[in-house]
Amino acid sequence: MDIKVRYFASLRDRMGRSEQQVSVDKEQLTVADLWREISNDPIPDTILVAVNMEYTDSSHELKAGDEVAFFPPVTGG
Amino acid sequence: MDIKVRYFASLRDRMGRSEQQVSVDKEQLTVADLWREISNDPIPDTILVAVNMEYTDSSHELKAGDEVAFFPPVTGG
Amino acid sequence: MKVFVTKDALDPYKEIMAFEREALPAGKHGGVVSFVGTMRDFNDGQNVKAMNLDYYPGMTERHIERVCQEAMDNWDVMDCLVVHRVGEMVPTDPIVLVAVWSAHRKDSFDACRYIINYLKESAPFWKCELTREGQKHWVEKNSEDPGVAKRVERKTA
Amino acid sequence: MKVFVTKDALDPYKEIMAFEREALPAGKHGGVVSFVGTMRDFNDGQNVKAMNLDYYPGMTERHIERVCQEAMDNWDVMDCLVVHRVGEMVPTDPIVLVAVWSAHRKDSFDACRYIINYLKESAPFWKCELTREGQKHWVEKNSEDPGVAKRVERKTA
Repeated sequence: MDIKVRYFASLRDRMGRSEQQVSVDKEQLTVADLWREISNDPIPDTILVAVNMEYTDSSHELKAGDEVAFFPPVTGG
Repeated sequence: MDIKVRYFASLRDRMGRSEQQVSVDKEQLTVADLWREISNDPIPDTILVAVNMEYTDSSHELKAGDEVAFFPPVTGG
Repeated sequence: MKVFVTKDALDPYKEIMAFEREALPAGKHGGVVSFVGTMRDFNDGQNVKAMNLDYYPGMTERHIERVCQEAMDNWDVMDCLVVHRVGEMVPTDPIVLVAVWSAHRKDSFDACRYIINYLKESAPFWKCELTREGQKHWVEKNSEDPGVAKRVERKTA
Repeated sequence: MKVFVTKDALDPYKEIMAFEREALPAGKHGGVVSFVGTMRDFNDGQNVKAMNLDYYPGMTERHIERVCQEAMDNWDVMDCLVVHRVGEMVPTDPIVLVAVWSAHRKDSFDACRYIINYLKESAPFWKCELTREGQKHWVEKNSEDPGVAKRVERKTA
């Protein structure tokens, strides 16, 4: 399945990009699985995740076409 | 003693004027005494009084040059 | 602190911007809370076309200033501005503006609410409705309290 | 309800007046409470010259709109406007505007405070300080809470 992945704030700097398309040849994929596809490091403790712009957690089951965003804790405006 | 008397809102309409100078040939004068000089009616229950722009009551002892204002309960802005 | 009463049409946001430029040091306040009160349509009495607001020049300003000072003593507020319209006004006219600047928004909110509650409930103003036939009707209020006793309530209202 | 995020300089009172003209029926609201947040001087770090505020286009607006809707459901509010600046900004720049219209001022105050508390504490924004030497420093916040758990506190804060 194809997933669009986005990074914000310090995580964008760390990942060296603001977004990427990830294609995974699997039927089932959680957010945690996705993270293993994009990074060799463990998922940082404080990192938040949103799927299709809604907060969720790393056990969330993804479906094709989802937009997944990883970002540090928000600071407010 | 000379006293400046002012009326506001419905009381101004009722008194037919917005202010008047009252000269009273007395050494001591309360607000209640002053009212008897200016009106034959008893002082209306709800009427508020201010002397020199501070709220007070009818027992207040006046002195020459005071500005006394009578008005109905305030409605706020 | 600036408090004034005016018979002229009120442009509230122009007043806020002008006061902020003149009176506030740049870069020190974190925010400003403002309340702008507007004259509503008359609900009871289709016959009423306008309102005339009476006040006691000198006393009205003095008592509003005192309440602004109370607000500045009670909360961590940098400055405040109050402008109140008087005289004849019609629905949609802005009537009153309260603006409070502070470093922290909680203080601005509390102080602004305190001041507007005083203005709306206890400040020396008298409302008079004007009918289409040209008659005056003074609004009556069953309150013997000129404003002092309500202070505590205003704080939490 | 109108919520938008902009990289352009923010003229908050112009936005309030324009929205009131366009969206509010004349003579129905009794008042509008607004909060305008301004970027303060930097207290810690004389070396910081500006701030860059990052956001998640689409998600940020969606979550702000949701909180505005909560405010409109919880209080008797006629309409509300939120404008938030993002990108690079310097001290004295207006950053955020919240304006809430209602028939009764208490509802406007409560709803406006609810919305700005959300924006300041939990909305999806990320602050980055920019030093005079051109370095970036992302502000860290020790919060695992994306905003949901603080709802009740915000109501009374």
